Amino acid sequence: MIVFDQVQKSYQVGGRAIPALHPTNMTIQTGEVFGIVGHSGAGKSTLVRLINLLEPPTGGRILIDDENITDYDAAELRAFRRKVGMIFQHFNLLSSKTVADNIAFPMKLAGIYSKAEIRDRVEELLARVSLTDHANKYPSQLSGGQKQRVGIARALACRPTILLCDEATSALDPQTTQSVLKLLADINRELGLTIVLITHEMDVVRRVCDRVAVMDAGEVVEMGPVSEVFLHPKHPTTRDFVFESESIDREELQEDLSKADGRILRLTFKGESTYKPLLGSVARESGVDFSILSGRIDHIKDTPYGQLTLSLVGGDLEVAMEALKAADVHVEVLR
Amino acid sequence: MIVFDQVQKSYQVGGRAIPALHPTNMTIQTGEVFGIVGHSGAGKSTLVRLINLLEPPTGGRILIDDENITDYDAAELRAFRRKVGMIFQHFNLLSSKTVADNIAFPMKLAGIYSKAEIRDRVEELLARVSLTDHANKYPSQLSGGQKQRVGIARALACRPTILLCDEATSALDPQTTQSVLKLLADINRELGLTIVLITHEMDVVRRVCDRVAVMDAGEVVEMGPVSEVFLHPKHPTTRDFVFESESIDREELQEDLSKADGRILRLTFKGESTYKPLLGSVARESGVDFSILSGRIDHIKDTPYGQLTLSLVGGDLEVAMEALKAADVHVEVLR
Amino acid sequence: AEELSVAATPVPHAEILEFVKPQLAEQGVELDVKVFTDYIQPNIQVDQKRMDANFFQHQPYLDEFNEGRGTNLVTVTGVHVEPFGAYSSKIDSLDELEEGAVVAIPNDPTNGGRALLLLQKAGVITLKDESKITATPRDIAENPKDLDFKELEAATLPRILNQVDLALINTNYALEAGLNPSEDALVIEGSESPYVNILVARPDNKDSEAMQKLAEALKSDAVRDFIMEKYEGAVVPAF
Amino acid sequence: MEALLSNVDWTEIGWASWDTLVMVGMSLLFSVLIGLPIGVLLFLFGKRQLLEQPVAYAVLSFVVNVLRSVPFIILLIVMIPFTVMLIGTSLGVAGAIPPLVAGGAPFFARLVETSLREVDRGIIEATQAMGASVKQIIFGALLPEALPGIIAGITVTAITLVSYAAMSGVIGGGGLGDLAIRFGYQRFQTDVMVITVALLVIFVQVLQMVGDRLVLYFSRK
Amino acid sequence: MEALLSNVDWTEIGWASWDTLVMVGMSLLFSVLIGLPIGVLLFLFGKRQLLEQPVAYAVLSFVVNVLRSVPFIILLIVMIPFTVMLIGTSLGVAGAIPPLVAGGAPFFARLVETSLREVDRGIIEATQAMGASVKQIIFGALLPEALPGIIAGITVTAITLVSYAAMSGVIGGGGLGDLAIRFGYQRFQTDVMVITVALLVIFVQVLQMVGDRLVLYFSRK
Ligand SMILES: Nc1ncnc2c1ncn2[C@@H]1O[C@H](COP(=O)(O)OP(=O)(O)OP(=O)(O)O)[C@@H](O)[C@H]1O
Ligand SMILES: Nc1ncnc2c1ncn2[C@@H]1O[C@H](COP(=O)(O)OP(=O)(O)OP(=O)(O)O)[C@@H](O)[C@H]1O
Ligand SMILES: [Mg+2]
Ligand SMILES: [Mg+2]
Repeated sequence: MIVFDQVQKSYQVGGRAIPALHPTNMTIQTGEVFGIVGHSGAGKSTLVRLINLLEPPTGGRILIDDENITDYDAAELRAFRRKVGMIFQHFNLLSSKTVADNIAFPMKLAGIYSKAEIRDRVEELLARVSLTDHANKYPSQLSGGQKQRVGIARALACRPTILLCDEATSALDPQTTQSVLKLLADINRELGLTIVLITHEMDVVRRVCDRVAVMDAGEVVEMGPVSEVFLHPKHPTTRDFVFESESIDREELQEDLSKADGRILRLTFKGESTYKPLLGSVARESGVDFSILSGRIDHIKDTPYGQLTLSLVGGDLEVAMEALKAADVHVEVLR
Repeated sequence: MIVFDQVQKSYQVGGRAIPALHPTNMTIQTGEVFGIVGHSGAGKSTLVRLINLLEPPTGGRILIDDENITDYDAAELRAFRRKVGMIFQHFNLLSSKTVADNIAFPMKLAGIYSKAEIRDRVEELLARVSLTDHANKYPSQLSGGQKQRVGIARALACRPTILLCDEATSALDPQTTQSVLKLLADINRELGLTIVLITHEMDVVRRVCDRVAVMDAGEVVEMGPVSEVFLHPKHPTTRDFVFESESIDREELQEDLSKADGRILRLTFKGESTYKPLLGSVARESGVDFSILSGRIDHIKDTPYGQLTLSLVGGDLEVAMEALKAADVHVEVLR
Repeated sequence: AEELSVAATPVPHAEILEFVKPQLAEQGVELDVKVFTDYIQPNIQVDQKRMDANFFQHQPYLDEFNEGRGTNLVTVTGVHVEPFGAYSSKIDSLDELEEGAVVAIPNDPTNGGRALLLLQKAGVITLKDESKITATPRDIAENPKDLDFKELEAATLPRILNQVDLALINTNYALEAGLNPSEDALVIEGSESPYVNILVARPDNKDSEAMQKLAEALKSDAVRDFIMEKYEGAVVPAF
Repeated sequence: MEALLSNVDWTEIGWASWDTLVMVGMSLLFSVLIGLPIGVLLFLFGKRQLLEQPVAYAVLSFVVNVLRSVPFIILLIVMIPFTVMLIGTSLGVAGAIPPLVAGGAPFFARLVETSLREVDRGIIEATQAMGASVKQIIFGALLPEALPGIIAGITVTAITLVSYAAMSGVIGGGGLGDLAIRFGYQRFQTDVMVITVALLVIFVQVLQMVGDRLVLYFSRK
Repeated sequence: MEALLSNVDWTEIGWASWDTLVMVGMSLLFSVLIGLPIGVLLFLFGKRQLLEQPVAYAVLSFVVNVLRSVPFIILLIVMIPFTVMLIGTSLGVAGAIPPLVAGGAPFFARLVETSLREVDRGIIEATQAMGASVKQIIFGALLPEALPGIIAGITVTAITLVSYAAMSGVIGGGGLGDLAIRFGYQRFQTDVMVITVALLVIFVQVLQMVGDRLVLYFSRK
């Protein structure tokens, strides 16, 4: 369990202290996948780098499994960091080591693995991130995504109990992203790994995160289970992210709405109701005609959900609304 | 117009030549936004770096506006490069210059702008990428996304006629991505800027690209207008990307299908038919009940499109199919 | 055989020692000659008993050294004189020296003072202490022609002769540089010079048999002939 | 105290300090002015670099190596005719400067070459992609990016010149180092030696501290 | 030809070459062994660095500066008692090695410090994040990443030692440089000087070429 207790951080710029993280309270449960989203410069990297004290906080306490890590001495801190894997936004690979040696590096540092163990683990990880063919290249000879995958393999090498991912899949194509996420989710499930994951891809949050925190200008403005935060966003920043992820830019939305006739509703389904043959039967019963203006049916982790913006014309609107509500669908009237 | 004529590129690795781009023919029209997608290590960066000869090709000719740039002498090459802006995957900012000076740098190099022009342009660009407050910071004091935005502003500084973007928005959150894309699209529209854009985000392709090339293992395996390639993918790699972008992992799909009853159809709408109140009327006319298993209604650039996977139960299936086809909807029977 | 280690500067000391080496070998003394290019170390080495004797200096320098370093090195025998001379590429006699003429002298204590003493003897300057052998230009009492003294390393002097009005040069360097002391020198020390080069040892080994054999050998006629023939007047035997 | 420092002539030490300052200052100036372009060329001509030119590199590297191989005393001597041609005399402080530059410039050039090699390739590429000429790449990207390393190189060169300058007594150069050798060593005036060496230490210490400050100030990474 | 090189005693030159080789080789070895850790400490203790320790840095930097400020000839002399204590003699080739190391090690330490400062901070951070101890950071990340710069530093140090070694004639060290000074400078035998300097040039050229090769080989950026 990772607990932030009034943790804050400012940077010195030209002699002045500029806050990057305002005092923050936060708890991340052991074994959960915790997503962090927020605009560029919101303080996400700063927050994550505080967890393994790469940045010392300028105030507050950080408790990991009830131990105050800000009190650790050098040896304790080292021992703690051995259990924490980190994937960096800028990869930070050692340019003087080959791909295989980069992955083996943390294992060598730990000093508790035999040569054979290291070799086997490196081979396994190389295969997992599909870099077996590139094992003997140096980082400067790799593509961006290949470098990022080396960083991922390296962070996993010592089987950490906490994994910090700073945009770990930003340089990866969707399929590779998916296979990496699957890898992370598997480890999370099997070994109870705690994952803290910064990402700009809402799909990633939807697919693997249990809970999510939304940051804005150095503050955590919303935090909760993903389905909660994503389907019923409260803070404007969160709404930005969720709408964006639905590909519904507000301007576009306005435009489409103005073109459409009749009533405009926004429906949110969750769980099994998503797959019920609802729309057809409602249309039949109430006699309304509907067109789908935008929307999406997908999963949040393993739960199906759907969000559709419809325009309804003709028929009995009241009946339709009632039927929808009765079927456990969240209905919002946009116009 | 950018023409690749049998262009190829191999890298020397440990004495052996490893091909990164197999002989490729390709034409990019002036003023279009040309997307490049492909798996990590497919050769996307290599291809883009060939366009401004950052990598010399190991074979073939590259013609830009009918001039063979591979024949250029040093001075001609410099003059040509001045007209080409480039956003790098790894930003490549000068660590010794402030944000403002980094953006001013290409203008100073060009030597044709007055001090005042440079100052004004830098201010304008800083505002465009929302970095006005960070003008005097050094790159090491910026977050990842802030660095990337500096790179974007820098590439635009000299009002290039060709813009090469190597994952220009990978470190940006969706809103910032959107505003950057809007900026690019505006410039593209107003000034006829040709944009070559590598990305892993299919949304980006859908939103701004006119045509797209799909690369796989050093080859361009599919190329064409975005709506064509995205709605009717032919090559397996392309299908991967498109399905991924629909968040329909094949395994997941199989699973969902097995749970659903009845016939399963995949409908593809394009253009105005997307917004027609079709489903409701079909349900009424044919008496079928349908549930949406997955799908999405969205835009490709300015054209609305939709893709829905439905399961149909009861009623008259034949009538329903006929009605759909009559309404200009592409119907695929999945089961 | 008994071994005798001697520190020496290369020319002519080491050459003279090498010349007597075979002769001493016959007498059962094995001579080990170590070449130094420095004027301090040879004395230190002998004083600290890491070497037996040295052969590179003259009596005034030894006295100065003993006083300065608190050592107690002693003379075994005098061997030769290397007369010191004044040369010029611009004038033919010291009388022609103009006001403010540039005069180059060696910057080491052995030769710098000696050069000034020679100038004093020629009547060009007067020193505060007329016999101070380590005098420097600071010790000049009267300098009627207002000569501008430049202190340089001894071996450099022949090389900059054309840049100065007068240079005071050790004969060995003058010879090496192709000057002819007997003809080119405007003034030169006589063989009565107090600067006889001496073989130096410690009180405890000065009278040893081997040391005496070396002293005898250095004063032999063979050595006299060798010096006369080899150095053609640049080195003059002092026995 | 009086007796302890009986040999110390403070005026002379003052002059010697001034001489050292002038010799090191001037020769550092010219070493940097000459060594910097040579270092840049060495870098540019080097293998896998911007203007890869094996022959030009070999020639330049050879010249630099020749100057670096010749013992400084020999350099002082063999340069005499050239020094006279250049500045009219080969004597004294002025005469010491050309040989000091001949020793310092190639030395500094090597340090510059090494610093430039540390500049991130991506930055050079980005500058190239903007259509920069080689000159612009040098002044706009290479030198600013390598500045901390180059300043550290200047510091090392300055201190090396201090110790070279001590040998300039050979041609009557003077300065603190020469004073230490002539009086402290050759004339057994230990007090003079201690004082002059102490002054040298202070001088070097100041050089190093100023250098360190500047390096820190220009480090933006 | 015969007449031209009449003064040249090839056996002596052979020995002198060997002496130079031994002096430079041994003193380089020890300069690296001693200078490397000092350079690493200077780096670690420096401002904004891993073990930031202003006092320790000041002390270490001062010691290094003292050794670097003392003219090499003075160093040769004042070290004699220490040299005798260390290796039993202060004479000849062996006696020259300790002072050469005293001159070379602090010099090399500064070059190491400069090289280490060029290592990407992100890499150091990544290594720290893996729970590496300071020792592991040094050997696992800092030194491997700075290797090309350090090798270039070794090359520069080696060549500097060649020119220092030329001064070792003061204590009977010998070697090519000393031969050049004794015969070429003091005895005006230009032929000997030319030959010895040529040999020195060859020696330095070989050192430089080997150094350049290694730098290139270990450059992975
Ligand atoms: N300098 C180099 N030396 C050797 N191989 C290289 C070099 N640069 C790239 N490669 C290889 O060429 C292939 C294509 O690389 P490229 O950078 O073009 O990929 P990419 O499509 O941009 O991938 P990504 O999406 O991961 O950035 C990769 O397999 C890569 O390992
Ligand atoms: N070393 C530093 N010195 C000064 N300011 C800094 C430093 N590092 C970060 N900042 C500032 O702190 C703020 C938060 O930075 P942080 O890197 O945490 O952002 P982020 O949320 O990770 O953004 P991104 O998504 O762009 O990576 C930014 O405004 C940034 O400019
Ligand atoms: Mg970040
Ligand atoms: Mg790439």
